[in-house]
Amino acid sequence: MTFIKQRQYLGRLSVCMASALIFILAGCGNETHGQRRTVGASVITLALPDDPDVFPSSFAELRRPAVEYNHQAHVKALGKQGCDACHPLEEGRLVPLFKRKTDLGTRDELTELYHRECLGCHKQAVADGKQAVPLACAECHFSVPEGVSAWRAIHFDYSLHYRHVKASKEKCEVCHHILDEQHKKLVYKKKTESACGDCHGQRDQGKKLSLRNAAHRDCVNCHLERKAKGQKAGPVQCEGCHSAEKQLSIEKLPSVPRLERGQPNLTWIHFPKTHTAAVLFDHARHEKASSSCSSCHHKTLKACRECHKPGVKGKDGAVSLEQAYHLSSSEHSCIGCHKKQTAGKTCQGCHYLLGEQAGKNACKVCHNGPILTPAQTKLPEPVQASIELDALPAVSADFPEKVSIASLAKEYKAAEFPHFKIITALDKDVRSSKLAGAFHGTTGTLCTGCHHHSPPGMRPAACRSCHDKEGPEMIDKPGLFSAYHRQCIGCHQKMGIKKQGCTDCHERTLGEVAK
Amino acid sequence: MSVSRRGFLQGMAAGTLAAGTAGAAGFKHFEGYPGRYGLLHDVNLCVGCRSCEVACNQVNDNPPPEPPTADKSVFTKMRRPTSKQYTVVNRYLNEADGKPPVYRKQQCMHCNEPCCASVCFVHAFTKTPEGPVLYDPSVCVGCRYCVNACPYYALSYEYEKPFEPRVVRCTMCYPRIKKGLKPACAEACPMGAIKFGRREELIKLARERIRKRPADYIDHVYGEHEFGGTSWLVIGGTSFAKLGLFEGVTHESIPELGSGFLSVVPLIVSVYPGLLAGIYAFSKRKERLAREEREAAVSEAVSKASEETKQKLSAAADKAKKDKDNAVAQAVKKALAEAEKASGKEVSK
Amino acid sequence: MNQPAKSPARLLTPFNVIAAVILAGGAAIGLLRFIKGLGATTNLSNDVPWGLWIGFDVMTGVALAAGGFTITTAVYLFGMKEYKPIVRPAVLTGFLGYALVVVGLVVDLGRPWRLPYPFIVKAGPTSALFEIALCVMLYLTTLFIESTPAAFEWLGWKRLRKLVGSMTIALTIFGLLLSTLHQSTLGAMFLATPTRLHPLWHSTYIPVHFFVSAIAAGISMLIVEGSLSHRVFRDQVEISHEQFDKITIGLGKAGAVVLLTYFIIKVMAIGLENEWHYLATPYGALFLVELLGFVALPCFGFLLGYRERRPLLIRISAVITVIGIIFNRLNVSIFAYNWQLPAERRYIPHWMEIWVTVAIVTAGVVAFRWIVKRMPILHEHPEWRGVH
Amino acid sequence: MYHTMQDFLTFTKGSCYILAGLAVVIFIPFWLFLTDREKKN
Repeated sequence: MTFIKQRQYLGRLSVCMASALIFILAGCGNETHGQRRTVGASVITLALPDDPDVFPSSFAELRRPAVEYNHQAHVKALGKQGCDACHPLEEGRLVPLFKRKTDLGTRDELTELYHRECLGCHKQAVADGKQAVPLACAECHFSVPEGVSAWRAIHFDYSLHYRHVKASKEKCEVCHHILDEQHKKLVYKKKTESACGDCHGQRDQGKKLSLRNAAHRDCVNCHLERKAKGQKAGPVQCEGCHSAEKQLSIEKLPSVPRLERGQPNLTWIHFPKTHTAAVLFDHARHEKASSSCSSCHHKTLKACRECHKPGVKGKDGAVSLEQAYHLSSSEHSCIGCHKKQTAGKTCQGCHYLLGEQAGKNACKVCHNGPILTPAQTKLPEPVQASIELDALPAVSADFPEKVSIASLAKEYKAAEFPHFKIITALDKDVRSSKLAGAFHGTTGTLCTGCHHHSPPGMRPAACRSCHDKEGPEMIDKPGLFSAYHRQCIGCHQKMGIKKQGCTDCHERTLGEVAK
Repeated sequence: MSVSRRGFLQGMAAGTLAAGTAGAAGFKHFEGYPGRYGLLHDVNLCVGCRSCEVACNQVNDNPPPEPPTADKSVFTKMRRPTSKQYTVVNRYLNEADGKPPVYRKQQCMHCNEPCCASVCFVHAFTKTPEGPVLYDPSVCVGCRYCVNACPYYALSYEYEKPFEPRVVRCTMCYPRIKKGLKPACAEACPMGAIKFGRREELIKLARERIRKRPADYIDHVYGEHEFGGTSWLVIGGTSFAKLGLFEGVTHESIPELGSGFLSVVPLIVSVYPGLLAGIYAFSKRKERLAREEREAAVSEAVSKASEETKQKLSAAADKAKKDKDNAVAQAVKKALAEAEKASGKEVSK
Repeated sequence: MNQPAKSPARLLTPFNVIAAVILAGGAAIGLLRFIKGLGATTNLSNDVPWGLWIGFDVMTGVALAAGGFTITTAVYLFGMKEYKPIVRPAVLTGFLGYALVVVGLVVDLGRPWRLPYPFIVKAGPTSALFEIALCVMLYLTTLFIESTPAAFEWLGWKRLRKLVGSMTIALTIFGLLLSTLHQSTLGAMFLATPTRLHPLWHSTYIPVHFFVSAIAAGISMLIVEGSLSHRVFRDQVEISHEQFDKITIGLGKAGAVVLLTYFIIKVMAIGLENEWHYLATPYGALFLVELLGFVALPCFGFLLGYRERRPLLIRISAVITVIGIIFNRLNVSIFAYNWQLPAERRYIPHWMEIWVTVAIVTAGVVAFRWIVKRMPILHEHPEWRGVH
Repeated sequence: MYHTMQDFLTFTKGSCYILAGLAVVIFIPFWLFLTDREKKN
C-alpha cells in the first residue's frame, strides 16, 4: 500500500474510532438533579389550558414550550401608562384579563390575540428605541427546567377580614352577593355571606367568573379606586398578596370582634337516627382557635352533614360523614386539626411518643352528649360544660418538688430532677390551651407523659418499678439507665430545650481528668 | 444461593478457556446458626455521647479515646475504627431539611457470611454459633487481604508491630457474651440506642418500632439482607446511603461473589491436562504426518530417480553390448581379410 | 564462551555502580522494614493496606512474567518451531519475574516466615489468595526446572540435562495450567470487593480480563526484552537480525489479536452492568485513557506493524502495551480502588516503598545479565544444538 | 450439617482442590502408559 493510501486508511480508521468514542460518551448523558429553581410570585405561565371541551388540543405535540410572563417586569416597564395599557375597562373597572373581557375563546383566537398584542407592543417599544425586548419566537417560547413557584394563595383570616369590614364601613354588600335566580341579578342578602371560593370555581362558567378573575376584578379595582382617592388601600401588584414574605408583613390586629353570621355559640353535632352520643360543639370557642371560617367550612358555610353523608362517599368526592369528622390526615376534620395542634414544640415533648393511636378515653371527651333513643328526636338545650382543671396539688411527699435520681450513680453523681418546676411549666402550657385542658381532662393526665403505662393521678409508679432490668428481646422496654436518658433527652430534643449534655443534668464523680 | 446468575456468568466467562459451569454453593440456601446474637442500633436515639467508645476501650484495655468525650470537635471529621479503637461514632448532618444531626456508631458488623473469612487464605476467621466472627492470630500470615476487602472498612492492622502484627477489630465482646453479659457498648449506652439480643427477635422488635412511629423511621431494617445480612442492624429516619452504608446492594453474600469463580478452578485443573495433551498429540501427529509425507516424497523421488538411472544404465549396457558386437564383428572381418591377403600372398609367392 | 575473570576496572561500569547503590539501599530499607515494622517504612494505612509492593511487584510483576508460559505453549504445544530461539530468554525472564514477585511479597507480608502456613497449618480454600499462593509456588518450581537446561549445559551435567529435556512437554502443560489459574484468580481477588473497586474496572469478567491482559503483557514483554537483549548482548546472539525481525513480526500478530480480544471484553463488561454513565466522570476519563490510549492504540500499532511488516512499529506498540498493563494493574489495585474514600484517606507511596520496588527490578536485571553472559540463553550450546 | 455457606464452601472447595491435585498427578503415568508403545513401532 503506497504511503498516500495508507494515510487515507489511517484517516478512515481514526474517524470510526472517534465516532465510537462519541457514541460511548453520548450514551451517558448525566442527569442534573440539583436544587429546583424558584419562580417569582408575579410570574404567570401562559400555558393555555388543555381542557378539551374548551380548547381543542389537536396539535398538542407541535406546541412550543409555554411562555413565562413576568407581570412585575412589565408593570415596571409600562409604569407611567397605567394598567389600562393591557387591561380593558368595563363599567370603569379594569378587567383582570389581557386585552379581552371574557376568558372564553378558542385556542387559535387566544394565540392570535397574544401574538398580535404582545408582539405589537414589543415592536412599538423597539421602534421607540426603548430597551431590547424579545421578538423572535424562541425568545419567549424557551424551555426552562421545572421550577417551584413562590406564589402563595392569600388567606383571609379574621383580622384581615375585619380590616376590610372596617374599611367598607360594615357594608357587607360591597363584596358579598348571591345570584337571584329569577331576575338573574346579583343581590345582597343578610346571613348568606360565604367565602368567594365557595361559589367561584376554577374556570368562568358563563357570567359566573372564575375565582381568580372575580377576586382580581373586585379586590384590585377597589384597591386602585381607594388609592386614587388617596385612602389607605391594599396592594395592587401580584407580590403584594401572593408572595410569602409580603403576607407575613400584613398587619395582624390583636383583638377582632366576632364575625356575626348567624352562627350558633353552642350546638349539638348529631346525625338523626345514628346511635353515637351527641357531641357538644362550642362553635364560638372554635372560632377563636381557628384562623378563618374556611378552616372548617372549606366548601360552604353550611353544616358538615349537608354535604357529608354517613357511611357513603359523596358524588363530588366528599368523604363520608365520620371521615369528615375523624380523618386524621385532613386539616378540616376535628381529629386532623387537633393532631396538628399537638405538633407544636410545647406538646411534642410527650406527644411524640404517643404515635398514631388515640388515648383510651379520648372519644368521651367529645362524645359526652346524650345518646338519642330512636323515639327521641329532640336534643335537650346544649349547656356549656366548663372543664376546669383543678389546681396543681401542693408539694408533698407524694408530689416531690425535687427527685434525686441516684440509684445508678457511678461515673456521674445523682441527677437532681426538678420535678415540680417541670410540671408547673408543662401545666401552664396545658392550661393555656382549652383544647389541651379538654382532652387532658384532669391535671393528673400530664403525669402520664413520663409515667406512661400507669393510671393518671397521685403516686404513679416510679420508673424503677418497671424499668429495673431491660425487657426480654421481643419487648421494647429499655433498662433503667436507658429509660431515664431516653425519656429526658428525648423530651428535651423534641421541645427544643438545649440542656442535653451529660454535665447539664449531673456532675461527674471521677472528675474531668480521670475520664 | 441458587446457582447464581453471577456465579454462572463468571463460570461461563472463565469457561471460555474450559467448558465449565459455576455456582459457589450450588442450589443450597443457608440460614446461619439459629438463635445467634445481634445488636440493633437505632440512630434516632443516638445522641453522640461516645460512652460506647469509652466502654469499648476499657473492656479491650485500649487507652481512653482521643479526644475525650466532652470535646465535640471530634465530629467535624469522619473517623473509622483503628487498631487502638474498635468503634467510633460519627455525626452525619442532614442540613438539607434542618433536622437535628444524626449520629451513627461504626464497628465490625459481624456479617452472617463474613467477607473477611472468605478472603482469608489461612481461614483465620470463623463465624461462631453465638454470632461474633472471631480472629485467630496464631495462623495469620499478615497479608491484610481481609483489611483490604471488608466493605465496611471495619478491620484494622497493627502496623506499628514488626514481629507479631495482628488484625484487630470488635469481637462483639465475645468473652462477655460467653459469661452471659451484654457487650460493653450496649451496657454503656445511656439512650439504649444499642440493644443486644437474638438477631431474629431484634428484627421483629425493629419492625415493631418502625410500625409504631412510621413518620420517624424509614421502613427498612439495614443489615437484614445486605450482602447476606449482618449481626449489627441499623434503623433510623435518615437514608442509609447518607449514613455511609450501602443502598440497593445484592442480597448475595460476598463469599458467594468472591468464590463464585473459584469453583471453576478445579474444573480447569481437571480439563486442561487432557485438552493440552490432545493439542500436543495433535500437533505432534501433524509433525509426524508432515515428516512421513516428506519421507514418502523422498523415497518416491528416490525410486523415480533410481528408475531413470536403471533405464539409462540398461540403455548404456545395450549400447555397450552393441558396440562390443560391432567391434567384434569388425575385428573378425578385418582378421578374415588379413587371412585372405596372407593366403593370397602365400599363393602368389 | 565464558568470559575471562573481569579486571576491577571493567567492574566499575556506570550500570554496575548505580545497580550496587540501589541494591544496597533496597537491602537497608528491607532490613529497616523488618526491624521497625511496616508502619515505619510505608504509607500503608487501615484504609489502604495494600500499596505499591502488592500493586506493582505482585500484581504487575506476575502479569509481565507471563511471557514464559505463552511462548513455551506456542513452541512445544502448538509446534511453532520458528519461535524456538526466544524460548529460553522468555523462560528465564518468567522465572526471574516470579522470583521477584515472591521477594516483593515477602517484604510486604506481616509475618513472611508463615508463608507456607496455608498448605501446612490451616487452609482457607474459599480465598482467591489461597489458589494464587498454591499456583505461584508450583509455577515458580516449574519455571525453575524449565530454566535449568541452560544451566546444566553450562555446567556440563549431561544426564540431568537429558532428564529435564524429556520433561519439557509435561512442564509446559503444567506451566500453562498453573498460569491460566493464577493469572485469572489474581483478577478474581477483586470479585470480593464490589463496593471498593470502581464499577468501570470491577465486573464479573475481571478474572478473564486479567488473564487475557496477562497474555498481551507476556507477548509485549517478549518483544521488548528480546529487542533490548539483542541490542545489549549483541555478542551472545546467534540468530540473524532478519530472523529476529520475523519473530518480532509474528509476535506482533499475536499481540494484535489478544489486544483486540481484551478491548472487546473490557467494553463488554461495561455493557454487562450498564455503567456507561460512569464514562462521563473523572474516573471515566482515567478508564478511557487506559482503554483507548494503552489498549486500542497498541492494538492498532500491532495491526499496522504486522500488515506493513515493520518491526520498529511493533516494538513501539509492545512498549506501550507493557506500560499499559502496569497502568491497568496500578489502576485496579490503587488508583480506582477505594474510589469512594475522601481524598485525605487515599494512598501515596512512601519513597522507601518506591526505592525497594526499583531495587527489586534492578536485582532482576542484574541477575538476567549475569546469567545471559554465562549460560547458553541467547545462543545454543554447541554440543546440544537442535536437541529438544 | 453446615449452618453458614462459608463453612460449606471451605469444606467443598478444599476437597475439590485435593481431587484436582490427584487428577493432575494421575494424568502423567496415565499418559505415559497410554503412549509408551508408540515409540516402539
